[in-house]
This record gives sequence, C-alpha cells and structure tokens, in this order.
Amino acid sequence: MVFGLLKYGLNPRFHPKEFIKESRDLKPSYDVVIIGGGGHGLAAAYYLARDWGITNVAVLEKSWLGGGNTGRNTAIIRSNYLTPEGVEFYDESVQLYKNLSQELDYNILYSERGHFTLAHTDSAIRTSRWRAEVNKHLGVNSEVVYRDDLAQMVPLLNLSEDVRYPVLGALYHPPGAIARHDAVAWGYAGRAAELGAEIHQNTEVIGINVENDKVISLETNKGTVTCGKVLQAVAGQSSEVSRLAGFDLPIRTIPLQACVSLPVKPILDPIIVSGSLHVYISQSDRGEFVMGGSTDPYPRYQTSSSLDFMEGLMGHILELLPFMGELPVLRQWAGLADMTPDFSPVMGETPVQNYYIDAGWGTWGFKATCVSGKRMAETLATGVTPKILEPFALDRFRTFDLVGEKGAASVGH
Amino acid sequence: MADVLKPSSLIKRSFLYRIHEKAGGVFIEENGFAVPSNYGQSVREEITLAHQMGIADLSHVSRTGFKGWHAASWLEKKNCKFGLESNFSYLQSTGERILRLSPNEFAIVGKIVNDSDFITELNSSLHPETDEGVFIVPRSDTNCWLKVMGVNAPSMLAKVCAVDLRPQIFPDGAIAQTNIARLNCIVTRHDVGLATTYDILTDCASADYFWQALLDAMDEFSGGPVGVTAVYQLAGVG
Amino acid sequence: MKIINCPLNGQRNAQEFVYGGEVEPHPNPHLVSDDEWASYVFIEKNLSGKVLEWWCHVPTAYWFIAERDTKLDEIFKTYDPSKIFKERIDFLPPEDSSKKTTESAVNNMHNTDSIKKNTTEGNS
Amino acid sequence: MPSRLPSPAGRFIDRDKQIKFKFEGRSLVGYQGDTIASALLASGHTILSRSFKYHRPRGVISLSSLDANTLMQVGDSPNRFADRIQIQEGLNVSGQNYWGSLSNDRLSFIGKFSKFLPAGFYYKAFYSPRWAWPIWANFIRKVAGLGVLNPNSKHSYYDKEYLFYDVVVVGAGVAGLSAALEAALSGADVLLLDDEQRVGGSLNWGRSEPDENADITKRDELLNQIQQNNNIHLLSSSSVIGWYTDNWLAVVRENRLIKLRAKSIVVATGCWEQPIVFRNNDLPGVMLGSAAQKLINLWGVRPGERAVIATSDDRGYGVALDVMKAGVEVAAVVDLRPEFNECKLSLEVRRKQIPILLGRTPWEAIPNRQGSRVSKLRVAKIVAQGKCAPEIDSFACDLVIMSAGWFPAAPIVRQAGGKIVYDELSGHTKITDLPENVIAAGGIAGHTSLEAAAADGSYAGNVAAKAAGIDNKRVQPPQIQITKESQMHPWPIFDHPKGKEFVDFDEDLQIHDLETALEEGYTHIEHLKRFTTNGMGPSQGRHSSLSAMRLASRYTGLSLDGTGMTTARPPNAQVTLGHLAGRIFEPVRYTAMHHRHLEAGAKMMPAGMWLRPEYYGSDNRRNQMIQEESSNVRNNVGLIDVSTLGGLDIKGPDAAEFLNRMYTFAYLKQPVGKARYVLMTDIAGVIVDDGVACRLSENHFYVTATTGGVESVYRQMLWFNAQWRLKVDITNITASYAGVNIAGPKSRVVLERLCDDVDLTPDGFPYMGVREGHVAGIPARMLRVGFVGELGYELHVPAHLGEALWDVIIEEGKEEKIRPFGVEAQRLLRLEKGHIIISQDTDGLTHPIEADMAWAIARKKPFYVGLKSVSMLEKKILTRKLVGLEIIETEGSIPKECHLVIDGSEITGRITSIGYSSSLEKYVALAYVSPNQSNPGTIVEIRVEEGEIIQARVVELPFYDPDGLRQEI
Ligand SMILES: Cc1cc2nc3c(=O)[nH]c(=O)nc-3n(C[C@H](O)[C@H](O)[C@H](O)COP(=O)(O)OP(=O)(O)OC[C@H]3O[C@@H](n4cnc5c(N)ncnc54)[C@H](O)[C@@H]3O)c2cc1C
Ligand SMILES: NC(=O)c1ccc[n+]([C@@H]2O[C@H](COP(=O)([O-])OP(=O)(O)OC[C@H]3O[C@@H](n4cnc5c(N)ncnc54)[C@H](O)[C@@H]3O)[C@@H](O)[C@H]2O)c1
Ligand SMILES: Cc1cc2nc3c(=O)[nH]c(=O)nc-3n(C[C@H](O)[C@H](O)[C@H](O)COP(=O)(O)O)c2cc1C
Ligand SMILES: [Zn+2]
Repeated sequence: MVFGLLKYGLNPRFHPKEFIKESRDLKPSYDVVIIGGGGHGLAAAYYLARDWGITNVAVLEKSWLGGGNTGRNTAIIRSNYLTPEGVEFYDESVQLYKNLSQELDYNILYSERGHFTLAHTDSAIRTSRWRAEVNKHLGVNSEVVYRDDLAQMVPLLNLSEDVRYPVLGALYHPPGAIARHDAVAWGYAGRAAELGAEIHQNTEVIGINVENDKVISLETNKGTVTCGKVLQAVAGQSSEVSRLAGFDLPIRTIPLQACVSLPVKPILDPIIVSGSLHVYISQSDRGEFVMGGSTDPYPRYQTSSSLDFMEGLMGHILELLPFMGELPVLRQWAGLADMTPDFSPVMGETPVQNYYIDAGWGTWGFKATCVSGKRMAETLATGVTPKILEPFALDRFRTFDLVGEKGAASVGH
Repeated sequence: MADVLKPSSLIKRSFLYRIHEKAGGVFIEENGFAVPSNYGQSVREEITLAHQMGIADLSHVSRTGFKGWHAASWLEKKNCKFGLESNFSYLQSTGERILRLSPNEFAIVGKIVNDSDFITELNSSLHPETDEGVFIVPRSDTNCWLKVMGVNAPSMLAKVCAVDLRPQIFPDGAIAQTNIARLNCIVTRHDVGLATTYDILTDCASADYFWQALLDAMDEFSGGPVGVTAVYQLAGVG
Repeated sequence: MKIINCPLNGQRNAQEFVYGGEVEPHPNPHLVSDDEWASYVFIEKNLSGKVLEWWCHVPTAYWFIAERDTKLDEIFKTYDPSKIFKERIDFLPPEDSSKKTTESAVNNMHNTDSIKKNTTEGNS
Repeated sequence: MPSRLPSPAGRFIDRDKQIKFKFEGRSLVGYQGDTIASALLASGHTILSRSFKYHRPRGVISLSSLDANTLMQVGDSPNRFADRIQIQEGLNVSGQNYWGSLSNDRLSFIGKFSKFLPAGFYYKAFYSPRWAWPIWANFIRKVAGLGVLNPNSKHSYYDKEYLFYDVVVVGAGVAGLSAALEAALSGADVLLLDDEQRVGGSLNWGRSEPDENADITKRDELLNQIQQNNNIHLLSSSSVIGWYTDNWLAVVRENRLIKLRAKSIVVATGCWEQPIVFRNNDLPGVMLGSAAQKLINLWGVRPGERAVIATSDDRGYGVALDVMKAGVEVAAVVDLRPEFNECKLSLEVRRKQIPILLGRTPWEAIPNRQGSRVSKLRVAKIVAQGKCAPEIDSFACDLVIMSAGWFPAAPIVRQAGGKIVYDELSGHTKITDLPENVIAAGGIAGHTSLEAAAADGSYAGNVAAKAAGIDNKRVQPPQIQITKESQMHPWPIFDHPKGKEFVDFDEDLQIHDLETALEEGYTHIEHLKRFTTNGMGPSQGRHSSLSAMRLASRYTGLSLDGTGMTTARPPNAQVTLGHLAGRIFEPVRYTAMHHRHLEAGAKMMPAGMWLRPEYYGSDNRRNQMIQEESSNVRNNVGLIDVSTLGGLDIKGPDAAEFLNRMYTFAYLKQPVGKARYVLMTDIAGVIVDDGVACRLSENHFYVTATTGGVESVYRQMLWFNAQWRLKVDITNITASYAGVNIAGPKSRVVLERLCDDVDLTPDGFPYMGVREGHVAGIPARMLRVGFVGELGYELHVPAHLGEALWDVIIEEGKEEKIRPFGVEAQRLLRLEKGHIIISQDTDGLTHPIEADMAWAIARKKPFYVGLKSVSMLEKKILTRKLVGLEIIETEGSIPKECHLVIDGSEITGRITSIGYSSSLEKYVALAYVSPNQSNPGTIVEIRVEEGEIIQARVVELPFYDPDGLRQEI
C-alpha cells in the first residue's frame, strides 16, 4: 500500500519496527531445527508456522541470512520444465510466487516478463517443442516460436544468419518472471519470526549427533541443541553438512557466476536465455542488465570471480545483442551451485531418521523457494512425503529412477 | 596465361588454396601441391614483410608422427637424433626436425625445400606387425602448417595466445602445445635466417578460420602473407 | 586465472584443461553389490578440502592427477596417472579373478606416501 | 562560476590544440588533454548529471573516475565517466536521466517526496491490491536507468593481449614510481601501470609543501630515472579492472583488454578522499579537495570564485594555497580538528591571513535561487560526535571544498585477499593478510607523507623482485608514522533535522535512510548494503562505504573491524561488454569439400564445430529438395560428405580387448576386413555414442564416432586407459580423413570406373566388408556399410585429397545421375531403415533396452563400461520403448518431432524422428511409447499443434526393405 509510506514522511519521530530480528541465545532444544538460512530454510520455517502451527523452530545460519545463493542468483522464475514431475512442481511455486507479496505483506517485486529460451540448432528446436508440449499438457503456458515471430516479439535480437550459431526459434514462456531475490529471504524471515520461529545468524552447524540412525542433536559454534526433526537446506554446502550426519550425496559443488551492468533506460523487457551460447540476460527494474552463464569449469568451495567467465559470457551476449558492446559492467560475483547428475533437486527423507534434506538446487533453485519451503514443511510436519515431492527422493540414485531434466537444463534458471 | 598454375588442377590441395588465390597468390608446384610463390609483390618486399610480420602456408611440406611406448627406441634405431626433453625440437643433420611432444610421442617436419625422402622412408619402414609399440600419426593431414615470422610475431601472437612466446623466454627449438585463438596448436620456435619464426601446426579443418584470425591480429603491424620464394631466400636455400 | 602445472607441459592457464572428476577406483562390477555400484555411478565425495582428481590437458589430450584443495583452490601436486595406476586392470567375474583387479590400484591410491616422492611439484 | 585559468596553468592540457565537441547539442571548445568534465567546467557548466532517484543536480565530486556524478552519454555509449574520458574532435556528449533539460529536470519534484521514500520503500508499498502492482512496476521501470543504449549501434573493434612480467606495479604515484625503479634496479622485468593520462599520481596535482613546484619536481626526477631504465615498461591510461586468481590482472587500455600475468604485484593505488556528510553536500560546487586541485593544476580550471575549505587534515591547507594561487578567494578554512596543527602548509595559510575556524564543520550548504549551485555555507561548531551547537557562521561562497581524510583505494588488494584494518583511535588504516606476492605500498598502506610513501615504494619494489624469484638484498621497511596530519576524521557525519545529508551520492541515500534500515534490523553490513543499496551504484562505495560502516558500527556497538566491509568485486574501473568480449573467436571447421557444397547451393547447418550441408537448393524448396535427394539415392546414386564423422585409430595388441570394454558388442573375434556396429554406454548405462569399428588388421581398428561425440569419446577412451593400462594406442584422426558415402543402386557402377585395385563384386567386397585400395589414384579406406539402406560405400581418404575425390566422383557419376545429398535426406533415408540417431532418438537417460537395442549387447563378455548399470536397468520394469510408427492417413496436420504420444490423460512418449517416405508413400516415425503400446498393430494417439489428435500404428522396424536386400546386393 502506498499509504504505508506516509508514516515515514509525516511523523518525524517515526521509528520503524524491527523486521529482521536480532537473534537471542539458542535454546537447548527445538521441535525443528533448520540448517541454512537461505530462501529455502526460511520459507520452510514460515510454512511450518503458518500451515502447521509449529513454531518451536530455529533456523541456524552460519553467516548472514540470505547470503548464500539466495543473495546471489539472477532471480529467474519459470515453470517450463521438461518432465511432467518438474513442470508440476515448479508450477506450484510460480502460483505461490504470484501472491507472495500479499501473503508476506512485503513487496518482492515480482515481475512477469516473458521468458525466451533460444534454439540455435534443430535439436534445440526439438527439445523446445518437447517442453512446450509437456507444459501445455499440464496447463502451463509455453509455445515454440520461430524466427519471424521472434523478430516481432524481441526486435533487439540479432537474427542474422551470418553468425556462427544463428537463432532458429525459441521456447516462449509468457509467465517467466523475475523478483527481488533478497526480498524473498527477508520477507520469509520477517514473517517466520513474527509467527515465532527463531533465526540465529552467525550460527554454524559443525556436528550432527546420530544414534541408531536417528538424529538427536546438533553441534553448533554456539553450543549443542537437541532437536525433534532437522531440515538441511544449505545448497552449496550440502555434501559437507550431510557428511556430518553420516551420508554422502550425488552432488558436486560448482561455482556459478553472474554479473550486472550499469543501469540504462529500459530497453529489454523479456528474459532471454540461450543454452547453446550459455547465456541468460534480463533487465531489472533499476535498469541494470543481470547476466549469467554456465557454471564454472570445475568444482570448488569458493566464490571468487573469474575473468574468463566474463570474457566468454560477453562474447556470447554480443552475438545475440550486438548493440550492447558499449554498456559498462558494474559488478560480478559468484555463488556455489549444488549440482546433481539429473539436474533435479533432492528432497525428502534421508538414511537418517528425522533428518530431511532439501538440496541439489544447482542453478535453478530460487524459483522453487516457495514450493520447496511449503512442501518440506508439510513433510516435516506430517512425516509423509507429499506426492509432488516423491520423484525427487534421494533414493532415486540407488534405484536408477532419475528425473530427466538434463536435456533441458544446460543453462536452466 | 595458359601456363598459370591453378591449385585445383592438382589433386593435392591445401585447405587454404582459395584464400591464397583471393590474395593474389602466384603458384608454383611443390610436392604435388600448388604453392603460392608470392602474392604479387617482389621477393624483396615479401622478405621485408617476413622480417616485420608475415605469415606463410607450408602445408605442402611433408610431416609425420610416431607415438607409442616403443616410439623413442624405434626412432633411435632409425638414426633419429633427439634428447630426453619433451616439448623441444631437435634438428637432424639432414635438415628435418624432430619435435618431441612427450616421452612417447614425436612429430617430424620436413625441410622446406628439397623435401627429402627421409619422411617417406621413415613412414614406410614402420611394420605394424613386427614393430610393437610404435604407431604412425598422419600429421600431414591432421595439421596444417603455418609459419609466423618477423620481429612483430611475438607481439602479434601475444594477442591470440596465452603462453609467453617472447624470444627471451621461448628459445629456438622450444615447443608449446597450447591454444591459439581457441584452437589446439603445436607452436615451435624455428627461426628462419634472421627472422624470428614460429611454426604452427594446427587443425587443418580450421585452417580457414585460423588464417583469418591471425591476419586480423597482425593488422596493426601491417602484416600479411608471404610466398614460399621469400621464405626460401630467408632460409638461404632459395 | 588459475595456473595448473601440467606434468607434461608445465604451467598453463586453467583454460587449457578440463576437469575429470574425483579419482575413485572403478570397481569390478562382478564384485560389488547393486547399491555399491549405484553409489559409484552417482554419489560424489565432493569434499571441501584436499582431494585427488583427474585433469586433462586438452591440446595434448593428456590425463593426469592433481592434488587440490577445493576450499582454497590451491593445487599442491600434479603427476602422471601411472603413479597410481601402475598395472593393467581387468574386470573378471569371481571364478577367474585370480588375476589382478582394481584392488591393486585402490591400494596404490591409499598408499599416497609412495606417490609423494616422485611427483612433479605443482604451484601452490 | 568556474572558468579557465590563464596559461600556464594546466599540466595535462595543450593549449595549442583546440578541440571542438558537442554537449547537449551545443558546440563547445576545449583543449587536448581536457576530460569532458574539465572542459565543461572550464566553460562554466556546473551541472553534469541528475541523481539516480531524486533527480538532483550534480557536479563533480572527486574527478578520480567511478564518480557517479559525472556519468554521461557519449555518443552511443551510456554511463561514461566524464572525469576520465578525454575530449576528441566531434565527440557528442549529453547528460542523462532527466526529463526536460539537464538544468531544468521536471522529475526533480521526486526529491520533495524523499521523506516518504526511505531506503527500501518499494518493499513496503505498491503490492496491494495485487492488480495495482504491474501498473506501479511499469512506472518505476520507466523512470529507472541512467544512460541510453542505442539498439542500432554497431559494436566497435575491441581486442586483447596477454602480457607477462616479473613485477607489475599498479599506480604510478610516488610509491609506484619508487617501487618500479627499485624492482627494476634489482633486475626484475617491470610493468608500471596507471589509469591517468600521465603518470605521477598525486605528485601531478598535490601540494605537500608551500613550494608549489615541490611535488611535480619530485615526479619529474623519478620519471626521468624510470625512462632511463630499460627494465621498466610504462603504460598510462591503463586501468586495472580486477585482480584474479594467481596474479592475473585485467587491464583496460583504450579498446584493448590486457591480461597480465605477474610473478608479483605492487599495489600503489593510493587513497580515495572521503566527503563530509552534511546537508546538501551534493550541491554542484561542493567538491573534494583533490578535485579542486586537479581542476587547477591539471586542467587549468578555476573551480569557483569564493571558497570555503573544510578539512580534517593538513592537506586541506595545501588545497587552500592552490585555490588561492588560482585566484579564488578563500572565505575560510574550516578545520574539523579541535586544535590548530602547526605544519608548513597551515602556517603558510595562517600567514596569508585566511580565517581558520577550528572544531567546526560545514552544517548546511545553501543553494542559489535556481538550485543549481551552492551559494552559501553554514558552518557550526562540533560539540560531540556528529552533533553541532546551534550557533552558526555563514559564508557566501560558490565553492565548498571538503575532506574528511583518505581511505585506502584497496579493491585490488582486497580481491587478492588483503584486509583493511583500522586503528580507531588514530584513524589510521593498514593492509594485512596479503599473499607474499602482492604488496601494498605508499598511501594505500597508510603512509601519509611523500617521503614515507616513496621509501615504502622502494621497499615494496625490492620485496616484489624477491617474490618474483629475483635474488637481492632487502632494504628495511619504513616505519609508519602516525601524526596528526594523517588523521582520518573519526566521525565526519552530521545529521541535520531537515536531512539531505548524502552518504551515497550514486543512490541518493541520506543518513536517515541508513538509520531506518538499521532500525528495521538490517544491521549486518551486507544487509545494510542490500537493503539500502548503499555502495551498489557505479562508484561501488568509494565515498560511501566508510560512512555506512560507521553508522552500522554506532548502531550495533561493534568496532569498525567487527562491522567489516562488503566484498570487493571486479570491475574496479570502467569496462564494457565490448572490452570483455574482444574479438570473438568461434572456430569453425570446414571439410575438404566445403566449398564444393557452397558452389552446389547447399544450405549449411552447424554440426558440432563443423558445418554440414543440410540440403542443396533454395529455402523455399527445402522439402522438395530433401525428397528429391533421397529418392535419387533410392533410385540412382547419391553422394554425401561424411568427413565430419569422428575417426579413431585404435592400435596395439590389446586393441580388440579395448573395444570390447568401450562398446557393448563383441570385438575379440571380429574378422579382419569386416566392420561391426559399435554402441557406447556410459557408466550409468546411458547410450552416448555409436558408429562402426573396422578391423583393418589383427591389431588395428578404425572406429567411427558421431560428429558431435568424437571429442568426448576420444577423451573418455584415454581416461579409461589411463586406469586400465592396456597395450593400446588411441589416435583421433577425424581431421586427417575426408570421407564420402556413395550410396544407391548405381554406386557400384560408378565406383568400378574409379577403382581397379579392389574386387568390388558382391562376393569380393560383401556387405560390412572393409578394404584398403585406391579411388582415382587416391588411397582410400573403403567400408561397405549401409546407414541409408542401399548398396553403398564409405570412402575415407587423406583430407588434402578430399576435394579431388569429390570432384572425380561427381564427374564420373554424371551418367548415373549422381547428385549430392545433405544431412536431411540422410536422416530420412536412415529413418526408413529404422536406424537411430544418438541424441535425437535417445536422450540423457536412454538405455539400450528402451531404445530396442538389446541386440547390440554382447551377453557373454565379462565387461563393458555400462555393463552393471545396463543389467540393473534391465531388471527394472520398462517404462518406455522405442518403436516404429506409421501415421494413419490424415487430412490435416502432420506430427512433428517431439509431439507427444498420449494415452488418456497420460503422456506415454514422444515422436523422436518423423518424415515422409516417398518410397512407402506415408509418414513414418520413430517414437517412444509405453511398453503396453509397443506391440505391432497397436494404434496410438499423438497430439499435434492446437491439440489435434492424430492416430498412428505401431509397426515392425525397419519400414523399408526389412530383409536388407538392397544394401546387401
Ligand atoms: C549466480 C547464480 C544465479 C542463479 N540464478 C538462478 C535463477 O535465475 N533462477 C533460479 O531459480 N535459481 C537460480 N540460482 C540458484 C538459486 O540461487 C539457488 O538454488 C537457491 O538460492 C538455493 O536456495 P537455498 O536456500 O537452498 O540455499 P542458500 O541461499 O545458498 O542458503 C543456504 C544457506 O545455508 C547456510 N549454511 C551452509 N552451511 C551451513 C552450516 N553448516 N550451518 C549453518 N548454515 C549453513 C549458508 O550460509 C546459506 O546461507 C542461481 C544461483 C547462482 C549462484
Ligand atoms: N598533497 C596532497 O594533496 C596529496 C593527496 C593525496 C596523496 N598525497 C601523497 O601521496 C602519497 C601517496 O602516493 P601514492 O603513490 O601511494 O598514491 P597516488 O594517489 O599518488 O597514486 C596512485 C595512482 O594510482 C592510480 N590508480 C588507482 N587505481 C588504479 C587502477 N585500478 N588501475 C590503474 N591505476 C590506478 C591513480 O590514478 C594514481 O595515479 C601520500 O603519502 C601523500 O603524501 C598527497
Ligand atoms: C539480481 C542481482 C542484482 C544485483 N545488482 C547489483 C547492483 O545493482 N549493484 C551492485 O553493486 N551489486 C549488485 N548485485 C551484486 C551484489 O552486490 C553482490 O555482489 C552479490 O549479492 C554477491 O555477494 P558478494 O559480492 O558480497 O559475494 C546484484 C546481485 C543480484 C543477485
Ligand atoms: Zn547458469
């Protein structure tokens, strides 16, 4: 509400109330402990309280909340996945996102832009069609568009045939959106705390005590906490934390970088992605271009920036949008993607009882923040994995029941 | 005009012959290939170019390769002379060079003129049934061979190659197996006469792309293509 | 950009290399359970710290092994795979597995002291 | 009003060279060496930009680049720092982010509402009711952004260069010059870089002595020595935009990106002068001391007529002397320190009888009537941290010079791991935690006098040479002297009841904005940054980070070190997408016959790194051409270029054993002279490649691989054998061989004319036979394989003979109506034969059983790469199966590849390949269906565009010539 702002201006002595709460001391015990104060952990805390009335909850964040990938991602939200499992899952998230500002009473600046995944080869056209067909089957708006349509819809795009990889068409997904990534974390944190959950920053889990295959308590840099159930949602640190609980994961931690340009007057409305050229780009409401590409060439637990990333990325962007050559870059950064072999997340039960996992979000997990928070909360509260999460169980890597998103996900955000 | 040699009249063809034709190449026959003798300039001018910044296509000159766990001992038996150091090129008394690419892999490049039978003989003296652990690598087809020459060659290469090839760092005979303009290359420093020279062996299928990329990089040094006549003269063999 | 010391080609930019995964002995499919095999196929150690891994120098298609700290992104050592994989490996069914199997390589790998002596020192 | 000073003022300008340029459509004149900003000020323009949010008028603040106040549109280039770009003849410059004109921006009304728009206001508004948000979003979007990108602009020529040095010195002030000299004297190969147009750093414009020439004399002496030293290479106008792993520096110099590898680096980038935070400190006419000195000394511009100088250290007195020299009247020097510090400069100022006010601060700048420039400064007494007494002195002035001290210009050292540590009592900073081969020197390292900075530079040069592996004896580091003149003011932030005390100029943030955010709980410095956007603008916090830290530290009670700084990320100076892209190297591979295809009118398509003919003929006749090409193969003879197929030579005593492990079929007993299909699975049992293996001799196989797959197949083979240690040699000979497939009933006739050393009779050279012989005198590996299902031969010849081979076959085949065919016709022909194409008819999870290729798996061998996985997958219930479909007569739409097979509400599969078979006169397809739909005769439903349902019948494969008679004749 615009009038909400009046209080700031009309009353000189107005002091806003604390929205992101200072953490108190850790209690000795909680019903649920969530490891990781990223979007996923915070959303789970919120839905535990809202949907299930479970409020004796602590979110333990080793650094500052939202400072992991949630604070580093390019904020693309869409549901045009390839597998029916994927489409259904991400679509539920998109529906939740649409109302999230109202739900949280906090504007996450959700903005529908339309999302184009460019195809430069006929095999990419085929995959686009496959996705479009599966999407339509499940009621998600996606269609394949060709060069002529593209020329109308995104006139800025270089559709020349004289480039190394000419654009042949695209998968167009009108609901594709961006949001203010930080606001999602803050909004969930603020409301979760309001409902009673505790958020402890600078609190790192350094040990997990398991007895008879059941989690008992957690060791942190601020002492031990016993716990009923635990949700691990630590993205890039997934393997390290699960190892504390005694099991390994099908995950590689690989840096993923992104960058932002200086702001210019709005010129590009939709989100443009090219899998073959490894780029994605959108223009934010501040006028900056937010740009990213594929993951770094090798795994590491380090978020340093690299020059080769920028060189490769810009080469490809200028093939698509040659007029951007004179645009200055403002900043580059990196996050830690937790990549799975089938480009799909790992959610649900683990070999350790009462210990649940939410991981494997790789380069695409921001858009899933709402649904995974909501459904993981449900899983913890009821002890039953909801149907929508079943395909993503950790056990699929034992039984060879992989989710086939790989084909669609080379640069999938 | 009847006796003007056209590259397509011969069956052996360099991947670059159309580029040479477009650049005004005047062709002579060498080793079964039509080879640009010059590009319409005088030999003197092309020599000057080669001293500054020139590029020549030597793809017609013979070359071969051997590898395998017994390749070194086999080559030694064939009177080839080379040291233990890998990534170094060893000059043979007959004028060929042996590029030791690894303990077990060798590339052999022929002399630029009077290309001897050395390589043909070496190739045919390998008997796969009996010579265990030695395998031939068809270098003359896998790779095209370009010579990048002149005082500006190091600066030009510094625009397209991330390895330090400056003369004081990269001595005559040194080899770098690396990337140039995103292509895998074998670069050897083989000075020709007084001209700082780099021999580059790279993917023949990308020769077209590679040649253009180098021409673009040498533009600021006013570099250009040099015919073989100038190269022969520089090498003192013309 | 990271410098990687290729045992064959010396110090080169990381761009000349591709990463090849953790060094993990290829189990003999006849000697492992389905679960063990599935875990070989999909599960990763993904350690934050010191690891042993495969790298390939692309221009020479040369595979080697590196000891790297994934947290500091520092490479301590690189060496030829023959330092670990010394002998021929066969994957025979149990009846005739009197011949060598992966076990020897596994032993070599854990016996890293013997490796250290003969290695090309990497940059750090 | 600023104006140009008479000659000889202005060390960077050449008054003999006048340069005309355009600003806001009007013609202006400046001199060679002028930046846009200096030329504009010299001609009396004080408003350079409009602020991001409130559209307030802004002038220069720092003149040290990355100053958001100087952002301008230069031709097609948006957001250029006018304080760094030199004017050139004809340059077209304009202001940004206004509606109306730069001097009269109609959007400046927004500033009136600033109270209602605290930091992060957008998180609290606009979203309710939900329908209203898109409207608001649209409005916000309209007013966003600064400069303008021209969608039609061409991108200019950019390139790159790699350089290597023992020691790289970044920053050529007194410290950098001294460091370069010392490192070079130690024997190092040195590169000295500076982003200014001339080296010298603050020696070019500063005044550390009453003698106005002392600094420049020092600079000339050092430069002279440097120029005599052959070990030093000097680059000015070169900005280091980032430090990256292993001392890899990115440098922007004109249109070139230089990538520098340094054994060691000396960072001597000096310090950034810090503003005082007081009301209206952003008005044009309020600037930093260094900016005023630069204007006067570098560009000969008088920055104003009457000045008040507010300072918290002795350098401010040097500034006072400089402005007086430039004919500016100094109304007062306002010293924030409570006591007078006697030094040469301050005594000189006092001697000149300039009023000096101690323990005071600027409290409020008052704009002139148009609001375009400062006209008065109100000065108040500091009574406590950030608090002032009510009594005020007022000074009429059009220039306010401010300095709250100097803060290390440390992004490079921080990217290299260094930390800035504060001594809160002395206000002093130093750098710690640097790796051995990165050395901070001079001002950045906390040395505040010229002598100390010079000595520290020499020391650093020495250490750097040592770190670069050059043996030398070290000199002693100079001691850091903490004196009063070096103090950084601990709290130059003065909260005004009416606000508009700007902390961050880029983002229009006032003290109040940061306080609100802190109260709302965004107290972590990273939260404070992100919530308020403090430090997130173009100058990346150069002038605002320190104030934000102070405010956070006061709120939380943590020390400055405990509060910490936000991460330093590249770029540290302006770099464009064009610079980073450089020349775009996209290698492309041509087969030997490439130009023949073009001459024949082929439409080329990318295939991996190669280009292949898709079909021959014009776009509008595509389908017709494909049909004609394929039926010509069926009826006569066709020729296709297959050079791009991967080729691998596998040799040695274990060659057969090796293939046996890599591929699913059996190869140990494959006869010499025969070819056999190869199918590769990865360790997860997924199909990844296929081809044929030809046994040329007992120990030699020639194996083909797919065009896109060969590189990774080759690499995988080497990787496996690095572990297995089989006696085998693997060579990728893809490029060495050009290949053609001559196919069709008349292929033998044509080949017979060209080949006389191979028995081509059906018995002499049967189906799946392999021979070595000559075709038209060209040595060839000859394979009788039948991907397209006709009599045919694959001929593989040395690449340099490929074009001649093509020519001669086309010539000799004329009589038989030979014509080239492209990839599309081939796809259709093989579809009729039911052959799969890996990655079209398979996907990232397809295993051989699903692809109906169990026949290609040898059951008795002990091992192949995917064995265990395939057998585990075999035990599972099959979920899909690849089958042949024929489309049942339709009037309307034809399914396309990847249209879905539907069973009720279920997706059971999809079409992977489809085409019209003119031989069979119907559409045929390969498709995945559910196993219960896979029996021949089953009718399945396919949903096509617009939801229409098409029926298809499952049929046995292959569609065409099921007994393989045609390929085996
Ligand atoms: C550059 C980049 C671009 C991306 N772009 C997109 C995109 O456009 N769209 C999209 O959908 N997704 C995108 N992603 C992916 C997305 O950001 C992530 O998948 C998502 O944010 C994961 O959220 P999370 O809450 O699981 O993890 P995080 O936000 O990373 O939170 C995990 C938290 O756990 C904490 N933690 C770790 N270990 C411990 C411990 N031992 N104890 C306590 N706390 C611990 C961490 O400090 C961290 O704060 C992108 C990612 C990156 C890096
Ligand atoms: N008298 C004055 O007004 C005044 C003002 C400031 C400094 N000083 C003196 O100067 C001494 C410091 O000298 P110094 O040599 O350390 O610093 P300096 O400021 O003199 O020189 C630093 C140089 O580095 C350049 N630079 C900064 N970032 C760069 C980048 N990313 N890429 C390329 N170049 C970059 C700057 O343009 C500048 O030329 C201090 O001790 C002080 O005595 C005097
Ligand atoms: C969508 C998005 C937009 C961003 N926009 C800006 C920006 O305008 N200015 C800025 O300085 N940083 C911007 N950042 C980058 C952050 O400053 C920061 O680099 C990032 O959150 C990673 O944190 P780190 O650099 O502290 O490691 C943006 C980040 C994201 C994810
Ligand atoms: Zn990505």
